[in-house]
Amino acid sequence: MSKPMPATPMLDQLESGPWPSFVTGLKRLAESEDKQYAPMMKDLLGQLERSYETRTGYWKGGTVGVLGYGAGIIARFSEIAEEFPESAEFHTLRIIPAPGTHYSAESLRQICDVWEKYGSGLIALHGQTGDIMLQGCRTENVQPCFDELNEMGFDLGGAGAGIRTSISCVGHARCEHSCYDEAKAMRLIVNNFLDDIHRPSLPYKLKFKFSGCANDCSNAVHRSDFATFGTWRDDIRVDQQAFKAYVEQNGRKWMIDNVIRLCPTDALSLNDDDSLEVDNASCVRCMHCINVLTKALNPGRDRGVTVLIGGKRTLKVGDLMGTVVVPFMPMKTDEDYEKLLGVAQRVLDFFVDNALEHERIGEMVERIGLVNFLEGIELDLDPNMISHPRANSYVRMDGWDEEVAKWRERKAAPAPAAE
Amino acid sequence: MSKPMPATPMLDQLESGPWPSFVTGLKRLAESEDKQYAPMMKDLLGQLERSYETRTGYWKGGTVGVLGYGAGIIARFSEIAEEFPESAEFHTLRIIPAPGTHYSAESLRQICDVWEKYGSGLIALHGQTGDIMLQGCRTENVQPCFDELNEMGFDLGGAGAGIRTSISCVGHARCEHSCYDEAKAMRLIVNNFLDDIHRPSLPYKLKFKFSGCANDCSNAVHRSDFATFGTWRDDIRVDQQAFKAYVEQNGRKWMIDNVIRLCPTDALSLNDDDSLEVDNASCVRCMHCINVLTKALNPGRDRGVTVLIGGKRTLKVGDLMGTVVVPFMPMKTDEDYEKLLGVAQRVLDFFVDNALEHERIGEMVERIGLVNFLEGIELDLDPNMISHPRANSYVRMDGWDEEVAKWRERKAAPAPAAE
Amino acid sequence: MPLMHPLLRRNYGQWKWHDRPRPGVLHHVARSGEEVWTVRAGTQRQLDVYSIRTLCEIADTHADGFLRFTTRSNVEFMVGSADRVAPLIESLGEHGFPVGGTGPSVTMISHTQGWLHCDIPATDASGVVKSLMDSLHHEFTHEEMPNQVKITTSCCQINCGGQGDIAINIQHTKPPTINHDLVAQVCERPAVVARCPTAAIRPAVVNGKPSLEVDEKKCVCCGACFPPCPPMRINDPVHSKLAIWVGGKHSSTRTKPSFHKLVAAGLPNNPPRWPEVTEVVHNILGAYKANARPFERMGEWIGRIGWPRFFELTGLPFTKYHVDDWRLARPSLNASTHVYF
Amino acid sequence: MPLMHPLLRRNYGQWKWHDRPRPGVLHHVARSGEEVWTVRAGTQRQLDVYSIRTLCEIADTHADGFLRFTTRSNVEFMVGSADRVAPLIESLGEHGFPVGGTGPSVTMISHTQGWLHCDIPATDASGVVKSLMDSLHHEFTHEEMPNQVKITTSCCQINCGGQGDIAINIQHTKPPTINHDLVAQVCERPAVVARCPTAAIRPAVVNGKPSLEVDEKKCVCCGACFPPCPPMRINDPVHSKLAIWVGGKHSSTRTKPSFHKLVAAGLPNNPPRWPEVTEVVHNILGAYKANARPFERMGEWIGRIGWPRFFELTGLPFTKYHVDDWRLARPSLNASTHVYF
Ligand code: SRM
Ligand code: SRM
Ligand code: SRM
Ligand code: SRM
Ligand code: SF4
Ligand code: SF4
Ligand code: SF4
Ligand code: SF4
Ligand code: SF4
Ligand code: SF4
Ligand code: SF4
Ligand code: SF4
Repeated sequence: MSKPMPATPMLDQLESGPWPSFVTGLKRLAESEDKQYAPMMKDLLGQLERSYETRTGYWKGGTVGVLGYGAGIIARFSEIAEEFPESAEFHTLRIIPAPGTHYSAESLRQICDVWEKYGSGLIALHGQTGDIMLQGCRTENVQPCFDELNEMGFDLGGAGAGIRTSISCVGHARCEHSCYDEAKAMRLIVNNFLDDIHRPSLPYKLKFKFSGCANDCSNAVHRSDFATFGTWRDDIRVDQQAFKAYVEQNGRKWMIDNVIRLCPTDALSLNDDDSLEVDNASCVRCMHCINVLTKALNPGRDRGVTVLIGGKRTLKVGDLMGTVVVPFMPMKTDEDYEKLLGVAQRVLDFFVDNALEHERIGEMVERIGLVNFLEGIELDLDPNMISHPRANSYVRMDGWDEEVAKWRERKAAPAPAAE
Repeated sequence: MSKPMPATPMLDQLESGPWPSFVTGLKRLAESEDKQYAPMMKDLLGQLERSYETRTGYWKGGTVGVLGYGAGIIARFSEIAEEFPESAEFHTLRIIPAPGTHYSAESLRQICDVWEKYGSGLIALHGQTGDIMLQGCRTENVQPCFDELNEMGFDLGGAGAGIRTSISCVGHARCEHSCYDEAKAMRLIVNNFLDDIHRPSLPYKLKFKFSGCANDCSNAVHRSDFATFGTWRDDIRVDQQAFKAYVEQNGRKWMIDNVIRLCPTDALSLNDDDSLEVDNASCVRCMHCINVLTKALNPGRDRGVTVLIGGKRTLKVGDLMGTVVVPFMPMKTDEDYEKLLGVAQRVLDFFVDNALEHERIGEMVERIGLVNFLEGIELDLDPNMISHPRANSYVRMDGWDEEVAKWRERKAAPAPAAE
Repeated sequence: MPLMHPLLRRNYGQWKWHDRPRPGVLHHVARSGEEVWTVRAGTQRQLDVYSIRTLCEIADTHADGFLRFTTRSNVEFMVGSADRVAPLIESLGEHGFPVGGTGPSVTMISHTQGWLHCDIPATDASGVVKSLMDSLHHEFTHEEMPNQVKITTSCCQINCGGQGDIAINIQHTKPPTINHDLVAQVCERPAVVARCPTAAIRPAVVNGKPSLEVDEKKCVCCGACFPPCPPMRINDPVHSKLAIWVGGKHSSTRTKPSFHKLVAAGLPNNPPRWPEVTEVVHNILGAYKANARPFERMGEWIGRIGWPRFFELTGLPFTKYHVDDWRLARPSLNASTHVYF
Repeated sequence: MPLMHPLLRRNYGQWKWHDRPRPGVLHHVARSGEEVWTVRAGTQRQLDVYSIRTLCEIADTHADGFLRFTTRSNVEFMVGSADRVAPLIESLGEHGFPVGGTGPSVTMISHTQGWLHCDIPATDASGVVKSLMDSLHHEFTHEEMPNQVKITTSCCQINCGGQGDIAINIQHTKPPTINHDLVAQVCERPAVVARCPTAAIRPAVVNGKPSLEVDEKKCVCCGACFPPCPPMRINDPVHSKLAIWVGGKHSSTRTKPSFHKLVAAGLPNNPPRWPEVTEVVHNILGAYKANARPFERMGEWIGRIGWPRFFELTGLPFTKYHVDDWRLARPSLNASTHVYF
């Protein structure tokens, strides 16, 4: 006789309503009597219902892995396994998806097939860091499950004190704003650091994220330690005909209120003939005007990236946004991409050598100071890295003349690429 | 034979040029052989020239006072008195001028007369805190000099760890922006605290400044511990005819670029008929539009003050701007002015009781927290006191429900005056 | 790029402009002249294989066998001609996947793990998200907001959800209680001491065993000690509350990125539907929708109208807890005469 | 109010509007219909009684026997009819008092004490101010700037001058040298230790006498120890340099008040005319005058065009010292993708 379905009166209330219900999904898995995971999912539902009743979680961590890997599996053991033995082990396999999280229906079905064999049938698409999360695997099944996925070409993602799985926005694949090939940059970097993903031995986690422009559809600025954004150095491209068409269609007031007035640096001006004047020297590449007037405006052609370091969430100093450390790096040739990798490599090395245990890179930069960090990663100081110079005089500056000499030397030299 | 003029080749270079020269003035005093101060000023010039040569100051402090006063005299003794004996003592008497630093020629001449008798003939109009500084008095002359000035109605200003001399902007006397009677408020407060000016016994200095509006012509926001600004609560008064005249005269673009676009909260809109629309709920009383369009715009009629606490300069945490502690207090009746005095009194008392030695009130507020300070001075919390609520979760909030109850109670009660 | 729709592959990096023909649909035009229509639909993120297979079938039938997921767990199908949009939408509707989440709508809430999987949650994420998205269905399927609204959840104060226009976070209100019998066994004491942001934890001997103790005056109830030391119980069915934060923003669009700010706290952790949370979120969204100007993100809107007015429009109480007292608190004070009435 | 011009007294609090007929002249109209013309002129602030009596005579002859001084040591004379303005201006000119300082001009520099009177100055104020005002005469007497320019000086790092559009401040570059023989005698050691912002000072016994010592690694050369303990010599003819700061603002007009920011340092303390300082100030003023928009204060202008461009336009070097590392440094970093090219 099959294991009975648990009573889940609280969870059942989450089956109604127009949004797709995860409870309905869980129940369907639990009721799939022909599947190995049905009993597990019954107990899982039982435990979850208990959590809803008691407002208490019942999972504890542990160590589970696959051969040759030190990360990628999030082990979960139930604290109330006596009552819910089938879901006593409910580990997650974090799997790295294709950049941009594109799938053929076929590939997705293959993943489902493997997961039906070894796991719970429950998959999160995707985790907040970007992994495919295959949730609910017994310890014994972890290795064979991984082996089959690995054969299909999938690999484990990050966890623990290592490089984490990375994401890039849809960008080049379907977005006209994209100023570099995010997927290419991401693949290059992630592949290079695979070892640090699989065998985490950093002071703490380190995340890369790639957004094709300032809109930051990958949430890089705050949710990654190393954030790369597309941008451009030359002028915004303006199709004045298309611009005038917008004015004609929507009126001048609309244009002033919604575009001109919202430029953060007042770099836009509406000419009397309804054409657009752009003060490109004051434009900060914020994307707003381009976002609104997609048919008339485009980023310039001299494209590249801005890199920010140090975004992270709450622990232990409060949330941090990243800080600009590379105002611009061209991103056209393969060598350009290699240079970005070079920066990443130096950042990683410096992080390994200098961070305290459990210290994110943003906290480290704050502790040692931006200037020391830049020296450590061999990048030149630039006023774009700060919102404003110091407003206090609490600093010993007896090296002023030397620093001035350095600056003049740099200014005299031909512009280096990674600046 | 009269004392020879010292050679002052460096100072002499400061006699040329179109700006009035203090050196010429000093020399003229030194050359006034009929005056008691001529020898003193010769040595003063000698010492000053020496400072120019060696780039070194030669004054040291000390204690000099007048009967019954513990402050108001800045004692200066020369470290090179052997060489320049006549200016060995060169104390300053700080004298409080009339509010707004108005003078009749007669009163000013009287001051000069007294000063010619007892002092150096050198007067600074005025010190950065607002005092008339009678600079260069021998110890023996300090008391009689003060006595004569006192007889004329003048009193000593502040120094040391006490209340300082205060200033108010020209305001009501000659400025249409003025939203309260600055001079009246200043006189009321200063007179009340005369004892703390003359017998300093606070943890550290405390300055009051009074500006009639947000333009802050008295530099109150950063240069005073207790800063009072005129403002209003109702709508900006708009003379639409006068406004249209501005548009007609200067053009729409001028109006948009110089007024509409510069409103910090986008509270202004130019209507199609060239009249002005003001979103008064979003206006922060910054004064800009009123400053530019003096003939068309005026502050509202429901006037009063905003009080900020804690401005100061560099020592020891870096400069601080004041912080809003009273968003609005009406300032119409005598009782209103008394209420402002009440706030000042509570602030002073709390400062005396709670500040560490040599701690300015802004540093104290930072140390104990704004909330505790407000409780201490019995003022209600208001969202106008912050730029934004907390962005971090590092706080223990188990008193939430009580605090909510407090707020609701206050909102239900009729608005108290000092809010 | 074999997993990418061929149309996207062909025009990779060569897009010219886009518009949105209707909520839930994007229309991108490539320099080649090719066009692609994308239909976006919401999912529960925590997907069972059946639901995934349904999506695969829809892809096969209507979208050339390809699909992708967005950074917010929405699913997207791409088609090469306008007439294929309607049948695709219909099919998604039939299978219960709401079409929307584009442009100035409320898109899918960023989803974390909660009781379903995490070892440190104080609440559930799946249930909170489901409850909210049910109630926000209209806002997901319509583009009626001033700008995009990004809501995030986090099921403990670690906050795996990011900054949000609205963020729904756990706020513990009592210091951890310590099971002293277990500390020596499972916690690396120096590491735990080091994790505390306020240095509130010190080593101690309790009942003759090495343990830890917490200075309750210093403790800010952040819960950072709990993951490395589970005997320091921070989660509490009653005292772990929900708090609402607003105005977070990642984009550097117009204004610089910003952190969300605390607006409401003390909300009960009330499964299965957390109605108190829904109420506050709707209250805030309602004020935003009615008052913000086009293109103003939540935080930009409040930046213009001012926090006093925000609290007035929403009727939310303003308390001493809103006033920052953590590091960097000084810049959060109003150091100007800019005052709203 | 007996010292106030009767016209002002009569219309006290009853002014209606004003304009500026020409540089140095304000014209205020009262609700009563009365009008007043104010003529503003520069003074040396450190005034000898002869100069003051000259001003009194001018007041008697041309301005009903009244005068006032502004917060910036300019003198103002009030007259009740337009035709009395020209003779007044002429008289001021004859006596060497430049008329100006109104509207978008460079007004008088805030003046501190320096070697003339203070006990802790590293430079002079009177000389610096005189030198600069000589060179800024045109800018004082004309209204050609985008907005008011308020320059401040300070003759030691205590900074009695306030925030300024441009501030000329002392910056010590070496820790204090200590005359150990005097410390016990003249310094209250615990008080001195407490004054140091970086806790760099500790009590020590030197040559058998109680004294103090400074940890040179921690010392930021602020000079705060010098006033309470003169044997801790911070002033140095060579190593006490001048630094230029820009963008300070007290008014809450448009933008909130702001602190000035370091732009140039290492300038020699070079009496009697400090030409290096004048050069940098003119460089900055020139860039501001040529590039800022009307009503933009110095800091607002730079806020719009960006600091990279400011350094470009002025050619001033940008160094590691510009990057803040004091408390609250974090908000000074660029936490966005906003970048200027
Ligand atoms: C699964 C996931 C939430 C989700 O449901 O999507 C998650 C889950 C956990 N996070 Fe997270 N984090 C996840 C994305 C994030 C993000 C968002 C992101 O990456 O964009 C953040 C904020 C960004 C950041 O990195 O700061 C995030 C910030 C944290 C932190 C705080 C780090 C900090 O420095 O403040 C911790 C605590 C720690 O590392 O000690 C943490 C720790 C955890 C742990 C490992 C809790 C623990 O210590 O046991 C959770 C495991 C849950 C589980 O059972 O699977 N998680 N975590 C996300 C990873 C899925 C994936 O691989 O795709
Ligand atoms: C005379 C004057 C400068 C001037 O030439 O105008 C001045 C001169 C001195 N100031 Fe000042 N301060 C003067 C206005 C200011 C201002 C401006 C203001 O009041 O608006 C400030 C900035 C605002 C503030 O209060 O923070 C100012 C901030 C200081 C400080 C720093 C206080 C701080 O907390 O950061 C000190 C140091 C101290 O108090 O220990 C100081 C200390 C001094 C001393 C007493 C130096 C000392 O310790 O011996 C100077 C005496 C000089 C002398 O020989 O006369 N002075 N001082 C100003 C007072 C004249 C007057 O009474 O009218
Ligand atoms: C599909 C997706 C990227 C992906 O790799 O998956 C995406 C796609 C687009 N984003 Fe985005 N954004 C996506 C997540 C984001 C995120 C991150 C997030 O949602 O967690 C952000 C940052 C949010 C923040 O600031 O915290 C983001 C901020 C933007 C913005 C800036 C909005 C603003 O004014 O601040 C734009 C500009 C715009 O709306 O025109 C933008 C614009 C766009 C455009 C118009 C780009 C284009 O030309 O194709 C795409 C359609 C937007 C739409 O929904 O109408 N996208 N976009 C993500 C869809 C998420 C979803 O399902 O709802
Ligand atoms: C006379 C004086 C007040 C006094 O009590 O002595 C004064 C008088 C006026 N000020 Fe002022 N301000 C005076 C010092 C200041 C100061 C303080 C200072 O100079 O140290 C400030 C704050 C500076 C700062 O932000 O650091 C100041 C910031 C303003 C502003 C705001 C300017 C801005 O855009 O930020 C205005 C508005 C305007 O210009 O229309 C203003 C406007 C005015 C008006 C137009 C007010 C009126 O309607 O009468 C007066 C004539 C201004 C003119 O020069 O054209 N006044 N004004 C001061 C003359 C100083 C001088 O001799 O140069
Ligand atoms: S971040 Fe920019 S390039 Fe990338 S998808 Fe978003 S809008 Fe497009
Ligand atoms: S991209 Fe942004 S900063 Fe640049 S012109 Fe457009 S709106 Fe202004
Ligand atoms: S602060 Fe305002 S009221 Fe006072 S003088 Fe200046 S502009 Fe007039
Ligand atoms: S006073 Fe300032 S905030 Fe108010 S409407 Fe005028 S410009 Fe805007
Ligand atoms: S927010 Fe907390 S409880 Fe939720 S997934 Fe992240 S670590 Fe786990
Ligand atoms: S909850 Fe946070 S503040 Fe309290 S003891 Fe634990 S780590 Fe420290
Ligand atoms: S700035 Fe320094 S030197 Fe100048 S007057 Fe003030 S305390 Fe004296
Ligand atoms: S100069 Fe400043 S930092 Fe250095 S020892 Fe003296 S007080 Fe401390």
